[in-house]
Amino acid sequence: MADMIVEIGIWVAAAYTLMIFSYPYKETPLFKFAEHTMIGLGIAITTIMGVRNILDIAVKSIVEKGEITWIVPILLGLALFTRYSKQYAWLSRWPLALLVGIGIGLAMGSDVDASFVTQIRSTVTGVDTLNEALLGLMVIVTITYFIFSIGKEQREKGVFKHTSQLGRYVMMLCFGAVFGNTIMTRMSLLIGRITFLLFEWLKLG
Amino acid sequence: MSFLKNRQIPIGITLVVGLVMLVNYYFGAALPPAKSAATLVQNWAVIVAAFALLIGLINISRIHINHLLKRTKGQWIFSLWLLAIMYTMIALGLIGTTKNPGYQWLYNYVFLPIDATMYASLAFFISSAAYRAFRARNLESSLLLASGVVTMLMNAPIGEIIWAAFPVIGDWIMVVPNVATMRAIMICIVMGSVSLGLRTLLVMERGYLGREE
Amino acid sequence: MALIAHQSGLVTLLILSGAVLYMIQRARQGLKSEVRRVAGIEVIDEAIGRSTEMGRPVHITNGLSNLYSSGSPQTIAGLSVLSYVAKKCAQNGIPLITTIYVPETIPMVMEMYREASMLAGNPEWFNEYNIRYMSSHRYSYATGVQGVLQREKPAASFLMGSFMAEALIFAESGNIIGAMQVAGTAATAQVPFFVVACDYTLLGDELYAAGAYLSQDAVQMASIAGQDVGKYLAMILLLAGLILSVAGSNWLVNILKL
Amino acid sequence: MTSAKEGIWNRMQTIDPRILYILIVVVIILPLLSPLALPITVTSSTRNAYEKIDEYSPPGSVVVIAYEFIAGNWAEMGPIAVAMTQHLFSKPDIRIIMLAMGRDEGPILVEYTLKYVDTMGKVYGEDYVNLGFFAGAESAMASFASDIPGLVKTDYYGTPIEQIPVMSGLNDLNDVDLFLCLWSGTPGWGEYLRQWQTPYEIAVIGGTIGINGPGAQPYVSSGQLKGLVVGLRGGGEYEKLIGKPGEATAGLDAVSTTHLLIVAFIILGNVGYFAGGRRVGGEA
Repeated sequence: MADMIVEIGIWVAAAYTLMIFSYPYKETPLFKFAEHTMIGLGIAITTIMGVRNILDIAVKSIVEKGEITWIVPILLGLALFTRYSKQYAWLSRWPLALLVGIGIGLAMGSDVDASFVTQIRSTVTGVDTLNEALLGLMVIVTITYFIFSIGKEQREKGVFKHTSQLGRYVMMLCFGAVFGNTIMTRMSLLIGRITFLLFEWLKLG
Repeated sequence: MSFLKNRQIPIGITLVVGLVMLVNYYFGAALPPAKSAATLVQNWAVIVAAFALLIGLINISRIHINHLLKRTKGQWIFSLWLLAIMYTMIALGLIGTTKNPGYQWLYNYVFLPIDATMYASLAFFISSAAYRAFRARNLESSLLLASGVVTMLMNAPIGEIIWAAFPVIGDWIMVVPNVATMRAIMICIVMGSVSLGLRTLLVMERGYLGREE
Repeated sequence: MALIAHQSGLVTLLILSGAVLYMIQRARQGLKSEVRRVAGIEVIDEAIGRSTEMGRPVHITNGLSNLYSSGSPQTIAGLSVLSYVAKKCAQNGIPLITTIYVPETIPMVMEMYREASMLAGNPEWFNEYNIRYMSSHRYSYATGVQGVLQREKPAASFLMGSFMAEALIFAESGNIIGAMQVAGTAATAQVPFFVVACDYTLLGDELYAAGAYLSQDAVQMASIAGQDVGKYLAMILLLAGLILSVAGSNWLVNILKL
Repeated sequence: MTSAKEGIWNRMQTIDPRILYILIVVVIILPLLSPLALPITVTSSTRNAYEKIDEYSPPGSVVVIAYEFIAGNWAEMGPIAVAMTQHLFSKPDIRIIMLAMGRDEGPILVEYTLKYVDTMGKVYGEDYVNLGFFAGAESAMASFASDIPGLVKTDYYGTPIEQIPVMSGLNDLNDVDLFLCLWSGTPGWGEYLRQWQTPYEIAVIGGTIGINGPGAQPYVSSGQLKGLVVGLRGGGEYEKLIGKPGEATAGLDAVSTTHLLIVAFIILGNVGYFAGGRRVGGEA
């Protein structure tokens, strides 16, 4: 019985695989069916996680450990639903204000440290090969491309005009390389799917 | 009541919470109350976000129930299917827990294969994007084309057979211009997120707050 | 035990914030700061105009970062663009379809739709069913966006926010239906794919400046100018660091290690 | 007449992408069904990883392998996991501990890997063990490193640690000689670097997907990673090194054919563009 279920499962998986691959060819009910299935399952999985979080973390802490403070996030969470009422819609901004405050605080803290200080430090640490010096100069040149206003005339006519153009060339080299390098990773995923279809489904192996 | 309605309260919440997070990041080691406040607020966020997931559930349910009621041609049958499979999966996952065989079957034989196939479809899209964009129209797109083809042939075993220098050039591009560009962009991004952070805390970027009540 | 962790980060943050606040103060006293043209932002109006002529809807999506993570500035910047696009679409009377991954943005987008339809004096434009939650699973979200692109055939598609691998699925699916696409992200790993596959791409901090740039409000434009101060600081530190390092001293490196 | 010729150049620039998609599937299926067995040259970085594994796991040593990836990445990570695990199993008198702290699918992937590995007489419990998944990412890594018996109570199948000889005498990370980190994203190498490599200076060999290769390269040059095997290509080379061709070897043929096909299309597009008088063909 067990391998019957597995066999049916493989056929269902293969059917859905072909429905998704049909996307670029024509607008068919096949892709639409797979799409609606995927959205339904995706929302179900995250909804279950959400409900589990509310029950296992908030409700359980209140009931079992008596930590009353968990009432606050529950009320804030319920406040989100006021958006659907004309009269109390303003209340839905309170929980959003809490989330945005956390996000902004994290971004202005860890981002500045990890993406500014660390990047500059690793660029200037132990520059002893030509490549490392070249890399440092390329970073400077590329930054000039992003100047908005201070030195705007420089950027459009002065010395920065050339450095920002040079910056664009460096960026094009990078973008082409990242693109080319990613093709192998994407191809190996497709090879994996086709291997599934050929050997596990059609059993041609 | 009208006092509660005004906008100073959400603005105040964002400002206070934002400062708590910042103080904790820089002075957290020295200021235990800041660290515990930040942790508490972040724990609350997980619960608020969990309720937001339910808002999402309501949003999609309203859309598809609307299609059902209006019998939208060529759509209502799919809407019925989406609602059926969604709520079945929720029931299986909540009542039977995620170890439930039905949940496991749907996860392993429907969700994961579609997930893997969508990921794999990138192989098609990356190829058509490369074919369309890698054209030597000007110096910039020629550089894009050159470095793209070099790294492609660096990876493919056949590449080395065609010309042994591909991996060498490819490695240089991946180590020098690639890292330089990523660092320059990351540095500039920090400027943007700090500036936007300040505009949000000072209520100039009030997109998320909406219009005057 | 150091009183302050990441001192160099803190000093940098204070300098950057000081610069932005100074530029804002200057603008409040009437000193307008002139910002260079950003093609990617200015083409947004053209793309909406194209949709209006063709009588097709516009599509916009704000990516993956939830509001309480360090990626939230990208989502907020994307929402600012959405707010602008909604107002334009309401004025032109063409539908705007928003596909959503981050559920907590749903109430915000509803608020923006209501504001846009009110400002345009076009109450029926507000259609709550054009705000579509596509789940918080990356590839369910991707299939959902593909479905919208394929069936609704928008003439303009805006991808503004943080993305991962599925970025290229959105871009190429948009190309299949010939939509005009403007992308903006701070996710460095996906920038190459947007540059290659979309008509216009906002690079680096251009996404963050989009909201302020579109508002054309002098004070907000000044904060964009404030972002440049940090770039000059970075260039000076890099140049000094390179020279010092080549000369053999890592004095600056040790400072940046604090 | 010219319009017909012009038509050709124009068509070369605007080939319908769906034709390209079908050709990609064809050039993948052909080598999978009848392998071309194109020669695979082993690059220095994969050979270095192979030699470093031999160097850091002499008889009597203890090796920990972390499986921090998801089933979705099996196409690229599977061959690397199978080849490196097989290499360790073919080494005499060493203890192998398999676990996961970042990805809950880890333990299932350990079992899936073992299906392809010849255990060469090693006995479960005495020579190797699957400890399963420890939730908490970095915090779990930190507590494992400082006090193994404190964190690890049973193996993946619930057998208490006391009844598993391979775990006896293991107190903390200093008792481990080599760590194999197989990761596809985060949590992954970044977290192990902070919690294991930096504080304990443990010898680490890495295995990851192609996209992470360039980003991890600096850690190899700085020595934090003793060796690194990257992508399907690295997997194929490692299979050649251990003399056991597997999924990667077959896959690499298809990588070559697809890459050649895309390069051919790019050339077609450019020939059409230049021959057509550098006028951009109409949009597809």
